[in-house]
Amino acid sequence: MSPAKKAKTNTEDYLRMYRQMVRIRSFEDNANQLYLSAKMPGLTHMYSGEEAVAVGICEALTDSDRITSTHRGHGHCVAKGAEFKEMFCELLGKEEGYCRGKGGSMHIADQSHGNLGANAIVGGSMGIATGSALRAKLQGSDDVTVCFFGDGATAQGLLYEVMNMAALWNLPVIYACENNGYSEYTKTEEIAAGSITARAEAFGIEAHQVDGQDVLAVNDLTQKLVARARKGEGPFFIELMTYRYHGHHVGDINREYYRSKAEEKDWKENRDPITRFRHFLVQEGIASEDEIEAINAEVEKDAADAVEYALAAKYPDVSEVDMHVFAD
Amino acid sequence: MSPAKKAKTNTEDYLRMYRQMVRIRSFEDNANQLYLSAKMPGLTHMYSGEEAVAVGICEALTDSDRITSTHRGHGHCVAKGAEFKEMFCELLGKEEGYCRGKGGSMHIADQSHGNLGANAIVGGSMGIATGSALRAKLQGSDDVTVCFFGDGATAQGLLYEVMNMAALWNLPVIYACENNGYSEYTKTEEIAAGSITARAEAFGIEAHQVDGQDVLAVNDLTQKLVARARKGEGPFFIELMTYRYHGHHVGDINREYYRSKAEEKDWKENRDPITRFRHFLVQEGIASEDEIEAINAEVEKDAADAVEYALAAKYPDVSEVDMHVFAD
Amino acid sequence: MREITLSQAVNEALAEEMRRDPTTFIMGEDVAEAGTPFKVLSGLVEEFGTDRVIDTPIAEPGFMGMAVGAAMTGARPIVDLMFGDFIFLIMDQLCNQAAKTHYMSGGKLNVPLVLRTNLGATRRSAAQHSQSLQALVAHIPGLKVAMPSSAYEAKGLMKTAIRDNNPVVIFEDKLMYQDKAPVPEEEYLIPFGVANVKREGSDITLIATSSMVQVAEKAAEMLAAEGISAEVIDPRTIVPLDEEALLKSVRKTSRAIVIDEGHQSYGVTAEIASRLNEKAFYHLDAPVLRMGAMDVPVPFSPALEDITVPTPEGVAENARKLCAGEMIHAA
Amino acid sequence: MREITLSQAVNEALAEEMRRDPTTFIMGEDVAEAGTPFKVLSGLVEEFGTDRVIDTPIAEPGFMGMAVGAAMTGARPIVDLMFGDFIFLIMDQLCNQAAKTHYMSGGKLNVPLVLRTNLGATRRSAAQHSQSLQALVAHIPGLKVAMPSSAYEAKGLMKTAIRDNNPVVIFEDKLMYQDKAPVPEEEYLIPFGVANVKREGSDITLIATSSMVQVAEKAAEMLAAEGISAEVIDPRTIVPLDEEALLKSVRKTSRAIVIDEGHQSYGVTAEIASRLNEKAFYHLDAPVLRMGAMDVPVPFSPALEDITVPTPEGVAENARKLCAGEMIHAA
Ligand SMILES: Cc1ncc(C[n+]2csc(CCOP(=O)(O)OP(=O)(O)O)c2C)c(N)n1
Ligand SMILES: Cc1ncc(C[n+]2csc(CCOP(=O)(O)OP(=O)(O)O)c2C)c(N)n1
Ligand SMILES: [Mg+2]
Ligand SMILES: [Mg+2]
Repeated sequence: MSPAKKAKTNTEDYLRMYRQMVRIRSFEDNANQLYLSAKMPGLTHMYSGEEAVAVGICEALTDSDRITSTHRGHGHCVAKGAEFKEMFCELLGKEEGYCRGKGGSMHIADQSHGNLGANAIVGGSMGIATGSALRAKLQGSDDVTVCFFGDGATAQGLLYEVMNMAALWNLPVIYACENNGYSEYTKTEEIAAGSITARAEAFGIEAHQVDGQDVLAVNDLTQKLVARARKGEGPFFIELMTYRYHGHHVGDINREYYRSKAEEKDWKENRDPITRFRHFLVQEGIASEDEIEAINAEVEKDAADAVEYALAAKYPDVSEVDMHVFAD
Repeated sequence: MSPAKKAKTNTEDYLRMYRQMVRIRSFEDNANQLYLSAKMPGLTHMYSGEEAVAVGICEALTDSDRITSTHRGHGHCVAKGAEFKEMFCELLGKEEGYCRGKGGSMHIADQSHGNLGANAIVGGSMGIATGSALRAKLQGSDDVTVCFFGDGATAQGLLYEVMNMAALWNLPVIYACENNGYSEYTKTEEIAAGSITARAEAFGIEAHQVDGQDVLAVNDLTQKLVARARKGEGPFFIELMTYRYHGHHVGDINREYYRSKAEEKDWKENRDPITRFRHFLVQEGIASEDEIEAINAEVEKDAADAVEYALAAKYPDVSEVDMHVFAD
Repeated sequence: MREITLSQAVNEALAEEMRRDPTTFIMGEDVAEAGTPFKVLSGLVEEFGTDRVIDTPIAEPGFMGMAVGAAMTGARPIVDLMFGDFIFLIMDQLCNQAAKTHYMSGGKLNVPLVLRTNLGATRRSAAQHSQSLQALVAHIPGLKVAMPSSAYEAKGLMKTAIRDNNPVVIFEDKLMYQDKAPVPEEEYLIPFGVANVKREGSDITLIATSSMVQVAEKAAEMLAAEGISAEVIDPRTIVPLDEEALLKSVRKTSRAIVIDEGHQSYGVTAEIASRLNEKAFYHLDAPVLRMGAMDVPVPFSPALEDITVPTPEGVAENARKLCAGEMIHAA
Repeated sequence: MREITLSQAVNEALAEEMRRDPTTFIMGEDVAEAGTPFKVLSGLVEEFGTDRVIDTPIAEPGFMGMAVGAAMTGARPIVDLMFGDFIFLIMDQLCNQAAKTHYMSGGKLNVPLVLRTNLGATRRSAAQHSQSLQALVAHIPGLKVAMPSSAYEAKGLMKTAIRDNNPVVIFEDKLMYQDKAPVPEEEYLIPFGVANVKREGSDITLIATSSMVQVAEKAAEMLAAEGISAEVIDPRTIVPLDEEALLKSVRKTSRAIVIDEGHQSYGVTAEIASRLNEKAFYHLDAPVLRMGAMDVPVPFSPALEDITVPTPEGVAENARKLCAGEMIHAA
């Protein structure tokens, strides 16, 4: 159960990964609080518990590499380099949000760091990610695109259409299936027949399954696959075994009818990606408990400041309502 | 290269299979002639060369078993029990056609024998077939549905969506992929990555590949799978290796840019399903050359009579144009 | 009369028809134990079991296609599409297959199925969970389209839809699930193609669908206070459309506004307005006005979203101008 | 001026723009060696290679989605959709993704792509290969919609579409691929949103799209012989729509018929007629008439198919009645 030993050894990288995971957790805790205190419009889907997936993968990417994200997209957004302020502004529908408040949680995008956006259509970004990879290949660019999606999204036929083309044309795309055991209120085994990795393999795509709670294992694997994809050896498929701590969305509070509290407790207490990585960092002498606490405190403060800023920020002017329907 | 020995031994069954294959060939020759002589409206897709697939499969079915068909659907229609007269009338847009002339070649259906219809959307009937199987299961009916589609149609995501559900719910459906090596003007290997049978297997579906030019091999396999599907052991997947003799449609005459005459000649001369079966029947003493010739002549006359009838038949009255938009 | 919510009304309609006809069943995402995210189906799986209330994988084209096949062979599927916006995913199965099968088969095959879905913005759900896409399906021959405007209509139209031998699409307003209305205990059905005069009036006709009926009624109240008498009509189904009832009202009032929550351009209001203009032209004292949602993707920000849809104030304002003889758009 | 076919015109437009901009590429089924079943793209793969003229598997949603992703990241894909009827398969990628991305990203992401497809019945291709589905995409904010009516428009609109920074859908009339028209050798572009007066007239305005422009022109000839002077206008793009040009003509003639090959109900003609009614109401001497395809799936039988679409005779007949003051539909 300890993180893979043979991954990166660079202290700075490790601490950044740790910090990024904490940033995601902290972002989500604040977002949840905003919802519970009725300060956030609409609903949102928490990424808490899955931090090692987004961070392990995105830390293997550069800003010119692209990702496509999902309805559960805050984690991907943070991991790909986004700022709290613009993110909270977006969640609150404010003008300074990444999308000027027009997208909200389910459509948050961060063009500057290569995040092509969350998507409220389950599976909706599979074509987009694969098309980004096609563009890279056609233009002789060596960037790689990672397509995030959930276990539930594997039921969408679009995945098989684009995997077929990605395989035929050796596109630099990595399909990252975040298998958190559930799609909404249904267990994965009730909606997915056979084997998820075998489905990719049937198209001739190399597929891996990895512990999604182990940030170094995820990062190690992704680094290797990204390097190979850059050389034209793609596409690849990764199934990341993970868990979401909250309900399907912030409003999904009473959920014992589809999963037990004991199960949730087990994942939180025994497999938490942040706790595990923290233990590893301390054990290996990479950081002291004090240094870790300092990071945590700093992130917490950043988040609180950003929330405060966003709450006070202004809404877009009503004249913006029919701007951006068409680009010039 | 000789037909599987351990299939049915019933003389009547064998002769009916032979006759059905000849009927398809004869139907197509006449349809092609109607097109070439500008007597048929629109285009049509010839099944010639693939007769053993439709006949081998449909002879393993009863009238309460359903099939869904494709744009290349005349073979399935004949094999499932349709009459020449109503078929030619439909191809010519006449009132006595199976669909009162409203469907034409690409939508010919024959409700009375369980043919749910040809479909002009490639892959368009995969959901329909699977839904028919779901209905059978829900209503405790023991009929089986066969879904015919081409190699090209395996690129449509819909297939994977419905295979997933069929596998999860053990539906009595058999996916019959007619791999004739081409989708329109493109070779299968250029549009299909990996392995077609492995794709079904990845969903936990038992998959078989069979020589689609060997009617007894096809029939033997299908009988077994149909019996198992009736008992709730479905779904199944069959990839039938076959070849179309004509162009993609009747108007696709100059096709050397995508496939050689030598290749066509090889299939026609060395792997023709009718010739092969005829040899087998004579060799095994099941029918004499004379009996075979008599069948051929009879079928030819039937077809010629039906064409003549259909040419003389009347068009639907213009008042029918807005009938059947809605059922009562 | 007892009052129940729109959600309960739909639930009752489904339960009654499922008891009545064993060939009916429901399929969709999280319809069983979860009873859908809107909880509209709560309790049905307990009564009818998982064989008749079927949780599907997230594969809208797939299960829509399966519903077509089940319908063609003797069942009456009720498809639950979680958000109306997902209709884009199932258009081929709905419009190329379900809608055309009866016609293409020369009347030999039937596709009796119901597609239950929803419409409506101002829920802060952003551009892919807020659309009102009824115009798209109304354009396709072979589909019937129902748009209940209250719990009463939701129940009566649903029951009719389930018994209809054609594919029927029902759009429920997702913001109205908790709204209560009087609904009889006794069984009733609401026939398709029969409009409902919600309020009588003599100065202007407000024709409104689904979520917009409330908007029109509120506008009518406001107008009444000013001495303008507005008639409010709910077509209830837009295919078939009760043209006669609409024409009758407009011939009486000589003025009309058509209100629908779909985008205005190339939307539902255009068809209704065109028919009024064509067939009541010589009775009109002013152009028929249309009020749809703005032609913009639905924005997330509350500051923007609320101004994209017609409001009672906006309707009243336009009505006032029409009645005052101001030629709003005219040159 | 030299005359070339509509097919050649499209081919030239694509070749010129592909030479000009290396980020453009074409993808679709059998577009390369086969040059599509209609042979419109013949020769392009020879010039641009299989990297820029890409044969795809039969996976319309997949390659449409890929085009969106390529467009969002710096390419200009031109998607070839073999039949307009297949648009049902790609609605999600086109309408939920391509159309909304610019708006949802607050203007930060662009989706410059062209979807080339076709429309038109009377080819004996039956219900799933004969539809004219322009109304559906015109209803979705964020999509531009072009409908060329001759080789000249086909070339000029295609070039504009490729340079546009938004998703553009172009519907070519598949029956017109072999029709010739004068097309300049020199480069030209046709701006979007600018209608074209094909024929001037003073008694009635015939507004027609794509395939229906020829029908309107023929009707105008017939009417001229009887002393009725019809103006024929082709909007060329229905989004954006050159409302001003249409209004100007109708204010002059006081009468109009709108003709489009899509189904009439909830179709393109409704939007155009509604705008004329709203904004030129006080200039109209008669109701604006609409002529679309019948509200039936397109039947295969030639005996039925031909009567489902507007004809020159039908248009002339209606124009005659309007001009004679007969209140065609009025009560
Ligand atoms: C096309 C579509 N269908 C259904 C939904 C509703 N929905 C939102 S999230 C979700 C479950 C997704 O499950 P999964 O892919 O496993 O992602 P997770 O939520 O577990 O991260 C569903 C059904 C949707 N948004 N889009
Ligand atoms: C959705 C859709 N896309 C494209 C087409 C055009 N088309 C008709 S047949 C065909 C090739 C089908 O190939 P395959 O499935 O192998 O069947 P075959 O023709 O070889 O029997 C294509 C691309 C179509 N009819 N429907
Ligand atoms: Mg999941
Ligand atoms: Mg094939």
